[in-house]
Amino acid sequence: MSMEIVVFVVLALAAMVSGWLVFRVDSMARATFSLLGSFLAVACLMLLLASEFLFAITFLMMIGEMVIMVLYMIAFMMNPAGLNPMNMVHQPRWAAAAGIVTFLVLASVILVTDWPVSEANPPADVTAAIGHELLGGSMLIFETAGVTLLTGMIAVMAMAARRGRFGDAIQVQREDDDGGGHDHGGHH
Amino acid sequence: MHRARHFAFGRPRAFPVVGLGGVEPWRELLLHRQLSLGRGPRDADLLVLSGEIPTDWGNTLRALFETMALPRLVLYVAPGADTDPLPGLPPGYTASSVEGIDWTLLWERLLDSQGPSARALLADQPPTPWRGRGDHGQGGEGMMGGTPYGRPMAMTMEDPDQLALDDVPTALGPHFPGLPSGLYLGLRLQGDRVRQCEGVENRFPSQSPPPGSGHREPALRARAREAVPVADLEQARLRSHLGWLADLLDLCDRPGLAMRLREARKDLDSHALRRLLDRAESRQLYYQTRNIGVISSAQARQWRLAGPVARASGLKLDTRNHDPAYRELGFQPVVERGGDVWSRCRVRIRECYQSLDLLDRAGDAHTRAPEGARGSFLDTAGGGLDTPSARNLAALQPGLAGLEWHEAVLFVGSLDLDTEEAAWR
Amino acid sequence: MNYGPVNWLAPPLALVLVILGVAWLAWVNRLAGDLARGRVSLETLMGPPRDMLRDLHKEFRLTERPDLALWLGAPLLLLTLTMAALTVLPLSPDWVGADSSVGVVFFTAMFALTLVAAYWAGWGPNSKYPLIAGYRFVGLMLAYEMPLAITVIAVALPAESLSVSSIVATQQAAYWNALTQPLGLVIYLLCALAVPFWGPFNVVNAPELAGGALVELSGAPKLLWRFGQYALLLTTSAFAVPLFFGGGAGPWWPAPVWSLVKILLVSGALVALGHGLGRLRLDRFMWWAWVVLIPLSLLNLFLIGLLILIWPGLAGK
Amino acid sequence: MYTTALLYALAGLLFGLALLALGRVLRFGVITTEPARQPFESGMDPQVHAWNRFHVRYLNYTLIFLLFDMEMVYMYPWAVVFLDVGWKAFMEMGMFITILLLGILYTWREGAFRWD
Repeated sequence: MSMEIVVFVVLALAAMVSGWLVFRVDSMARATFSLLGSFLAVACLMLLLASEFLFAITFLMMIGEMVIMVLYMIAFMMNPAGLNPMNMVHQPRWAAAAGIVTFLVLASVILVTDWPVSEANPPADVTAAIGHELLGGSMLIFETAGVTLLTGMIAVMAMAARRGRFGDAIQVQREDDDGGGHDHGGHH
Repeated sequence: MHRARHFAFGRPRAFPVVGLGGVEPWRELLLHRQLSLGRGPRDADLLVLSGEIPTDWGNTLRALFETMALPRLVLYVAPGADTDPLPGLPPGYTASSVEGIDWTLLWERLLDSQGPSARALLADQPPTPWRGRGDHGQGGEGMMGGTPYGRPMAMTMEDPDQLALDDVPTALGPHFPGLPSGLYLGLRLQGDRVRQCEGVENRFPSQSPPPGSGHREPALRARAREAVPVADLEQARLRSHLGWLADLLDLCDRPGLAMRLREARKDLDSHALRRLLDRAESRQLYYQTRNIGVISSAQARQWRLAGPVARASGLKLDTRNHDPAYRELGFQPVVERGGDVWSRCRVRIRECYQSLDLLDRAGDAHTRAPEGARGSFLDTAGGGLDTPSARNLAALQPGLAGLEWHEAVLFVGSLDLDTEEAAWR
Repeated sequence: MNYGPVNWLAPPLALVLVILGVAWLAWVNRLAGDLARGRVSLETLMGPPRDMLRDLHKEFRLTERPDLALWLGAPLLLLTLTMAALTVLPLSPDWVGADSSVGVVFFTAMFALTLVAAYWAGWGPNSKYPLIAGYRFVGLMLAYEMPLAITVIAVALPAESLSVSSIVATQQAAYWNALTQPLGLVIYLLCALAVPFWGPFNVVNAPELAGGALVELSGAPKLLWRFGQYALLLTTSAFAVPLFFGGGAGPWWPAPVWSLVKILLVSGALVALGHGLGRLRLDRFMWWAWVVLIPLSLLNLFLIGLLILIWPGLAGK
Repeated sequence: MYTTALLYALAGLLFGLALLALGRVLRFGVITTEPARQPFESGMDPQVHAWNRFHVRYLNYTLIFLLFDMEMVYMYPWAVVFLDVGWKAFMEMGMFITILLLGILYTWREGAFRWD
């Protein structure tokens, strides 16, 4: 039991400290990878919940997603490497106050609530249990997720892709701006 | 310790700088078993100066040598060289030919931890003074301003996607491994795409072709109305094309085939060469080089491109076409229509076959066609020399805009520019 | 909660095996390169140790204003993630660091960390050519990650488990996956080359970038970077053995020996394959990966799913 | 299990650090002056820092990847129970994947699988 607490404290501290570092370091690269570190620490916390699968899949997904995020962070921030020191914090006092209050409220809720103790043992194979759930009771959610993802794909492509079937989006827009009279549907 | 080091640096890595008449000594060194080819200068052991180095390269070469990690040494190889290459570079090892290199002595100097090469060469000054300046003592101002740690940051420029991202001035050359020495291209990059090429500079000094150039480039003699053996002309073309093909294959990550081509280039054995050329003209090379750096025939005509570069864009430009000796041999110029890097590879590879064929049949035919490996040598309006390489330089600036980095490098490589020749007047 | 018995002996033993494996790959690579050049000699044998000693004696020079933590972190991370992935590689049912019930997801996640290492190696030195190289690897990952994951899932299908050991056990009870999923094998081997950016996928140490991430690296960190790349290649190809080649199955010799032999053969073949294949163009490969490779790996998944439903004997049922 | 994984990782890390330390002991010498640390740019003095707002040109792929990636979350548990559930699992995942493939088909048809 004590071992478990030590692991929990170490991982929780790691997650918090690297989360804090996100706002302390100047370089966007370092900030994003600190965030990744924080998420990975949280992923490792899943192990304490006996959910190996959630640990591994969070680990896997977070890496890809954070590296994609670093592309955007660096592309869209001024001074991306933080060569000139800067302050990324706005309204620090309000933020600090809000943060402390939220923490206190949540912490007191944790302490005050009379948590129910589950009588059921965790399933022998959590991954299989998730699988049965996906193909059983949560089937609708699962298939809805598919449709949602498809909607997402079509939406991002319609918005982000420079070229579509009808040619260069930016070009088309310019023609329209000139009153060229073309009507290309989705490109407005 | 010393023996371990001797073993460790037994095959020192070289970073080449090719000066006047330095191409052949460098190619010979590349084949030498005591030497291996490094990538950048940082990890190199030897800064190989091959041929006579123009004196105004001094500052660049000093800076380049200074960035090399220890141990390091200058190896200067040039015909008739007996002194140090340039004032300001630490004395290294000087040899008049590749065979004349005493490797034991070279190792001694390379591994001399007290020697002049093991000390800092340049004064310890940042590119721009920054210590103690600016808001935080790092030399910068505000978000993007000033020169933090000695250099400014890249500034924004609107790009074709209507994003305002950074526009980064980046140099390709004058000493990029795999591209001709002395060719400086000032690029503006957005990400890894070349937005525009701002400047093209050939850093070889203008001069008339030095005596003996006619040996390397027999077309020069033909231009002087001298009857030149067809065999000479074709051998020079074959050697030049093969050397170029090997360099391009190196850039395409095929060092093995490149080395074999260089090896076969020494004695021009027809059978071996045909086999290697067959292997080079492969689907891999096709997929790696097609649709890159397309030059249309109209552009080729407008920019006055020469030789295989023009012929790869569909122009039937070849002075041999009108030469009686070549006509007697049944000569037909090799023309491709694609205009991309692959077409330029294709033209040169097919010309290699053609040259091998002509060499078999030429006998002692003589010609006055001034068609060198890179195109024809013409006269300018003022009676000066108009070299094909100088004409082909015109393709760089318009051709580079919009290419990705790897395309840009292959594009420049595919033009087969001889920077020394381009400076002849 | 039970953390299971800790196997203190396994990590150092695995490290020794990795070092030996890397030495093997370095020699195979040298031999393949020299064969391609047509100059096999004593130097083919002496080359790898010479290169290693040379890098150890060479100075490591900092650039003007590097992000040193990320720059040096890159080769360290590369080696660390490789070793972590090897935890779930079984040489035999007994010879395994630890068998995780989600081993397959675990080693895929570790391979994904390569992305972080390559990006760091590009970003760290604050130099232009390495920076471009780092960004190009992210593009490569966008291409290989999905086919890799889908192919690995297809392998887990007959085993009804994400544990690498049970995948081996299923193959030994029925057929090797190399026979039932040849398409998956080819896709996996392609990805096994792409993860350690080897051969046709060499976008990180690319010659058109004057060496890419290697431009500013010299000395021990460069040695470590090369070592990490070899170790990663060894690992990606090593997992082909439990996933496709029946793990330690084989006559006469004990299982760990068979596993090791197979690993050396597969990894050696992949290293040698890196020579003479030329290079894939990243933009073309990315298109190809999404339009051809991902549908193909899904097709593979469908085929094997269909097969084991129709004929459960294929899954040892 | 994960303690062992940690030990494996630690072994790799320590070996790496040991190599770096060995290199520091054996190195031939060191020069720390500013000009010696100039980043390589074909022999020219860089005009600006290399770190910049890098314009990646495969942004379309990143977006599609983020969405398609989610599929894996469902696929791993599905694979484990596939034989157990049988044809129902086959049909369901078939449907799910077909839906996602429509996204790829759409993107391909739009010609958006390209470097902009």
